[in-house]
Amino acid sequence: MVVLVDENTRVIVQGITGREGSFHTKLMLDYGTKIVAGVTPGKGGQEVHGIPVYDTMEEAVAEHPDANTSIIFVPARFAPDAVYEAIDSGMKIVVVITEHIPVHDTMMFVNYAKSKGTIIIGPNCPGIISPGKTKIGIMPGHIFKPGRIGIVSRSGTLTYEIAYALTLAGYGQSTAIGVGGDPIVGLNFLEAAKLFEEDEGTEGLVVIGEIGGDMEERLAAMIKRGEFTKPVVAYIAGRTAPPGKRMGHAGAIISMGTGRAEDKVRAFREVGVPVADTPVDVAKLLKKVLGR
Amino acid sequence: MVVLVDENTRVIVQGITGREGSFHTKLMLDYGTKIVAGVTPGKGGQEVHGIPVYDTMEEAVAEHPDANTSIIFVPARFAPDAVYEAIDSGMKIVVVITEHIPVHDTMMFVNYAKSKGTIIIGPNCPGIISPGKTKIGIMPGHIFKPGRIGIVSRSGTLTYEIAYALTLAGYGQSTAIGVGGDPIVGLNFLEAAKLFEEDEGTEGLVVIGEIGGDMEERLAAMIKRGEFTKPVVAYIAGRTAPPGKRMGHAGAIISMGTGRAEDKVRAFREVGVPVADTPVDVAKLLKKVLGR
Amino acid sequence: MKLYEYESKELFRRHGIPVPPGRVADTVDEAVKAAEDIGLPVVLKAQVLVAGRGKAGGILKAGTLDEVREKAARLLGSEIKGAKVTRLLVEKAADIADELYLSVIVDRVGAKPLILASSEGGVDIEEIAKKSPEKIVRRTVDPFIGIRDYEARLLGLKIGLPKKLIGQWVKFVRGLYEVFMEYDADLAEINPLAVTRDGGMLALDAKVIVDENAVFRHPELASEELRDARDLTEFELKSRQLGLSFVELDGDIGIIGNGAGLTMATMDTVAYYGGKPANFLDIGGGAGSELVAKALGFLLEHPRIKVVFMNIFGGITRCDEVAKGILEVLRERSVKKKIVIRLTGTNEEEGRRMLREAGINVFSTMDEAAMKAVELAREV
Amino acid sequence: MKLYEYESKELFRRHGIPVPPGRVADTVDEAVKAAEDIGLPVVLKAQVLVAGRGKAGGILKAGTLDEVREKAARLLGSEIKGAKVTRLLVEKAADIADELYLSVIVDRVGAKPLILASSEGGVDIEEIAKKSPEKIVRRTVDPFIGIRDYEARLLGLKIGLPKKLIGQWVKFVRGLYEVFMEYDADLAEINPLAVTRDGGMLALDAKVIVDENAVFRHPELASEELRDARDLTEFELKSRQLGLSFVELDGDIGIIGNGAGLTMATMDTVAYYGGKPANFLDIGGGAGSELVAKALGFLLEHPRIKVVFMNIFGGITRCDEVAKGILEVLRERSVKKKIVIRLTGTNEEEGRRMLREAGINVFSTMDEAAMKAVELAREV
Repeated sequence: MVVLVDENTRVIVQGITGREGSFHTKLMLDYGTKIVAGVTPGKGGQEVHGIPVYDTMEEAVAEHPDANTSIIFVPARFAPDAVYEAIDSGMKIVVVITEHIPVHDTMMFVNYAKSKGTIIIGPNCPGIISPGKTKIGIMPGHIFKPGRIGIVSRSGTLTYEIAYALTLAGYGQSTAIGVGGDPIVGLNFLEAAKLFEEDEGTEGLVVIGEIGGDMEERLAAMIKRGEFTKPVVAYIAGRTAPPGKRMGHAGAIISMGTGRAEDKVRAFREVGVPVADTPVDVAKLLKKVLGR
Repeated sequence: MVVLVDENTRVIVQGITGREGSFHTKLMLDYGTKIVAGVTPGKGGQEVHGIPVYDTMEEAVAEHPDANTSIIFVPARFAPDAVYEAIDSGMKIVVVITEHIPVHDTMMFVNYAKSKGTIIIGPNCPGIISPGKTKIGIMPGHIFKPGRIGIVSRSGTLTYEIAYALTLAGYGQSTAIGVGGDPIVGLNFLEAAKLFEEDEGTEGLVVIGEIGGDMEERLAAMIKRGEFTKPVVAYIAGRTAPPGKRMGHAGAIISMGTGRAEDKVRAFREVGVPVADTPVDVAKLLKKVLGR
Repeated sequence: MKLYEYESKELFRRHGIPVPPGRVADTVDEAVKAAEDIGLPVVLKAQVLVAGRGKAGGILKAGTLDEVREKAARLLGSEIKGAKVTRLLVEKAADIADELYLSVIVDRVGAKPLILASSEGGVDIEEIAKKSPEKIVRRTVDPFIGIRDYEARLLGLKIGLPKKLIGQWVKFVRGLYEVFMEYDADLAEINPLAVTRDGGMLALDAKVIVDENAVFRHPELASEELRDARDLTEFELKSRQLGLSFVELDGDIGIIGNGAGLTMATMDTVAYYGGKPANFLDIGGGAGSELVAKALGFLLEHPRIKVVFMNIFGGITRCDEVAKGILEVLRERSVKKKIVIRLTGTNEEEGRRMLREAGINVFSTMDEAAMKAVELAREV
Repeated sequence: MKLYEYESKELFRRHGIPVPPGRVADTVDEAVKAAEDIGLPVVLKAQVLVAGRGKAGGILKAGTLDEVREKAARLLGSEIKGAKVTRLLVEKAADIADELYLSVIVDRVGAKPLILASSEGGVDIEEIAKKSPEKIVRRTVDPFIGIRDYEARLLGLKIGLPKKLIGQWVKFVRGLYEVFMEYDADLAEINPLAVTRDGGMLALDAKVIVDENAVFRHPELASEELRDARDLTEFELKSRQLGLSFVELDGDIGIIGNGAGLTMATMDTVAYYGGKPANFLDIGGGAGSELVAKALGFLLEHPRIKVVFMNIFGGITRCDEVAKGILEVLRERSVKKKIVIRLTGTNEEEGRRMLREAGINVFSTMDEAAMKAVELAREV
């Protein structure tokens, strides 16, 4: 019905005692997310919104052996350590909200996670939501509603914008994944698409890309190879972005001739994927490709 | 009938143009080993004993796609590079004869090999022989004969000594593996024992250990757990070795209270494995445990 | 953070990559002195961070000291593609037989370092990719192991390097990979990598870009002040001091959004309806009224901006906080420029009411608001 | 290669591990000067590479300069467990509240670095293992990633360190791991790691053993000469110069074998039959007559050796070459010591014939030969 996370997902919040961690723990709990524990080194023994806090993941997992997912709100300099701790403690999914992690650090922990079979979402991402079931992230929950459209996106607010438009147009979502705005992210478009392809609850996919890298082109190639077969609508941000400049996200940069929005738009259109000219058009194009 | 290597094994010799490489290529060919290519960077285009030499493993494998095993005679400073090249070119088994490789280098390539599913034999080892089928190593071939006893050893000459005694006593060998005398080796006693356990052609196992580390104790524990069930006879070299001194092999050292011969002997005897007091006793004890 | 050529070459030296003998010079006299010490002929190279420096006249050869004096004077103080030249690198001229290309970047999808090599050096990799893509050889490296010599040799053989140069080539590949890893680089590039007539090899140009998020690990590379001054326009520099995520473009419609993707989409939508965005300014998620006011005030001061279009999708960000920030700015200064606001999401009603009462255009869809901004910019 | 305490501590300093203020002194005057500079009380520590230095009187505390003078004079030139003291480390005495243990070694079967930590410092890890094995906490580290802070914290918590010390502890773990990795160590150990009464932490002792096979990568650690002189007996040192793989024991039967395992087995077999091996000497695989002669000649010169037992299993090594080497030695010098030879394998017949003709005991089994050697040693 959904991908990766659902109402049975048991979550540990790493960095739960920080401002962001505590704030979003509250919002996730309000949404119904099953948070079982929090971890902040040195703060073990406290409680945050009724959730017990531990010094280490090892302790947290010992006390809550059903935990299978963690979300990280730890500052950039300490975040990689938290990711390794999460992987080593057996988490199946690790959502890294933290921004500004050096890309070489991310490169290392993403490879490590792959070797251990852990799925990393992020870094520098809004998280993942399966509307009505669970929200493991910082997105405003109320703009999503349960349904049959998957969303995979490199952006935060732009995802909310488009998701909200889909919701208003009557297209609820199976799962929405913000893969993150950094040059290297854990779960990428290709891997996410594969999950949505396999999910019977997902009828069509909305892809929200942006300048930088060639993840969109590779997804287009994957569609061309017939490895993703469901209806897709795309939107690409940054058509007006100049080369060589980072546009907010560390990953949003056109460099050495790759990462241009026009190439991504062309790649999708060449494999028959309609690309919206403005965010509001996404819902319209979706109506076309779904025929309803 | 045998483990790891047999008459179908196709071998590439890395460092084939060197003195040792060339010499042992000849001896292996004489034994019947199917050597298909050699590699020495910069020496591509030559021939050694009729075997074509290539600059890179990539080329060698492209020309000889049936190659699945390599043996390395490259000096210590360049040997790790050769190991990586062998692993990356898809070799299933890599036999590292080279001595004096820094243990940290070995640590790295052994972990890398494991992540790629390649079996490393060595370093600092005599290699592996399945008598009558193939010899991938530097052991004198004529002292072995085909049969049903497996040998796993940390030593070279001592293995020959004991193997020859077995041969003379009528105990032929399925396969003899010299795992190497360095502190870290690729295939260890436990993994080798597992292979012999699964091999229908192996009736009993001779284990030749020595001081240093606790591979023998761990094998004894494995036997105790019932994970190795065939008859075993052991010999442990170094009962008279003083603590803190390297006895020839880099791995043969008693340090921080571990690695003593007496502990290894006791560990085996405690799980019912007879340990020979002198090498010549091995064949006698084997007769006892096999009942023939 | 882009490093200057001379800085990059210093890192190269530390990692065993051969570079031509050279010295920096900030004055004509220093340039002449450097040329005397190094020996003629030399090449004078403007230390600027723009691409295409050579074609723009930023690299001049000098065969005599008079020529050095004359050309150094010509370069110093000039502008190369908008960048002021304040420092030269004076280098021994090399006798070039062949030009190669070598770089290390991040392979995003593979999450590994990626080495690019080509026999066609001396032009942008983009151009090589266009003209002869088959001449670019790629190899990803396992970051847990690092580059191995055999991989470097393989790359050399695949770009057709003669066997006798492979030994030297390996040092370049290994050294460049080390620089890439040690300094948290997004890019480490040698272009051209020259083969000289006497059979040597030299890194003629050097380009290293350090990950902004990792600069804190490399305090030796640049003081904070120097770091910020690089490659930024005056307004970009100011925006950094204010802590804003801002990029300057050349249009007249100022853009503020919350979130990088949404801000880019706002720029794109403005352009789609025929307008010209003047900038990118992302106030991020959960901005309070102060940050809103700071961002708006900043754009209002930009001379080229005629209209400011603020596009806020309230998720964690609250629309009433945004309205409060806008009203603060309007209260504190007399604003002649037009402001278009699109405001939706959390506390939308309250925010809109506050702004409408102050007579500001408020829209609930991005498209409507973008069209209005374009229309207003045309009217000015 | 074992490093001296003061050398190990220098590496510790480079990697951020706190050590007491200290200086080396090769004379009494230097020791006094060092104590003056550092401030009293100090500890004078003999720089020798033997275990149990403290119990053997190699570490003395001094509260006054007179005491420093007197005790330095007592230590310098003395022998600690057979090792001559030529250098002291003069260190500020620490006010110790607690002693911990921390080391990094190689986990052989796991093929990974292994960290050992314990709250029971100040005694050998062997003793801790015997007395309270449950107090040793182990953690293997992924060498591709390196030690992570969370692992260090976990170790600290598991040995019962108070939370307020965890921050300091992490630096020791990280620093020691770095030393272990950077210097190709077989062992990097801090024992004791002191917690002082003022809540600080210090590495009181330091032990680093560098992999012999990797010493070439660390020329800064020791000159070749210094390297060889460490921790070796006179004969061991000489054997190194000759390129022989030799270890001295305290018996009277000299042992030569080909291959480390076979040589050890030869020693063991001699002992099994009641003899006392004097040494380990491995001539390796494929030895020629020259090496055989060199090894035999070397043992014949050793005063304690009464009988030499050479045990050769000819595989790649040819028995006739071995015989040739033996006969060379006998031809060139008058040998009074008894020689027992066991020779089997490749070209066995020829080798035996050559030796029998020269009147030498030749056996074909190890046991027979060992018994003969033991018998001969008893007779002498």
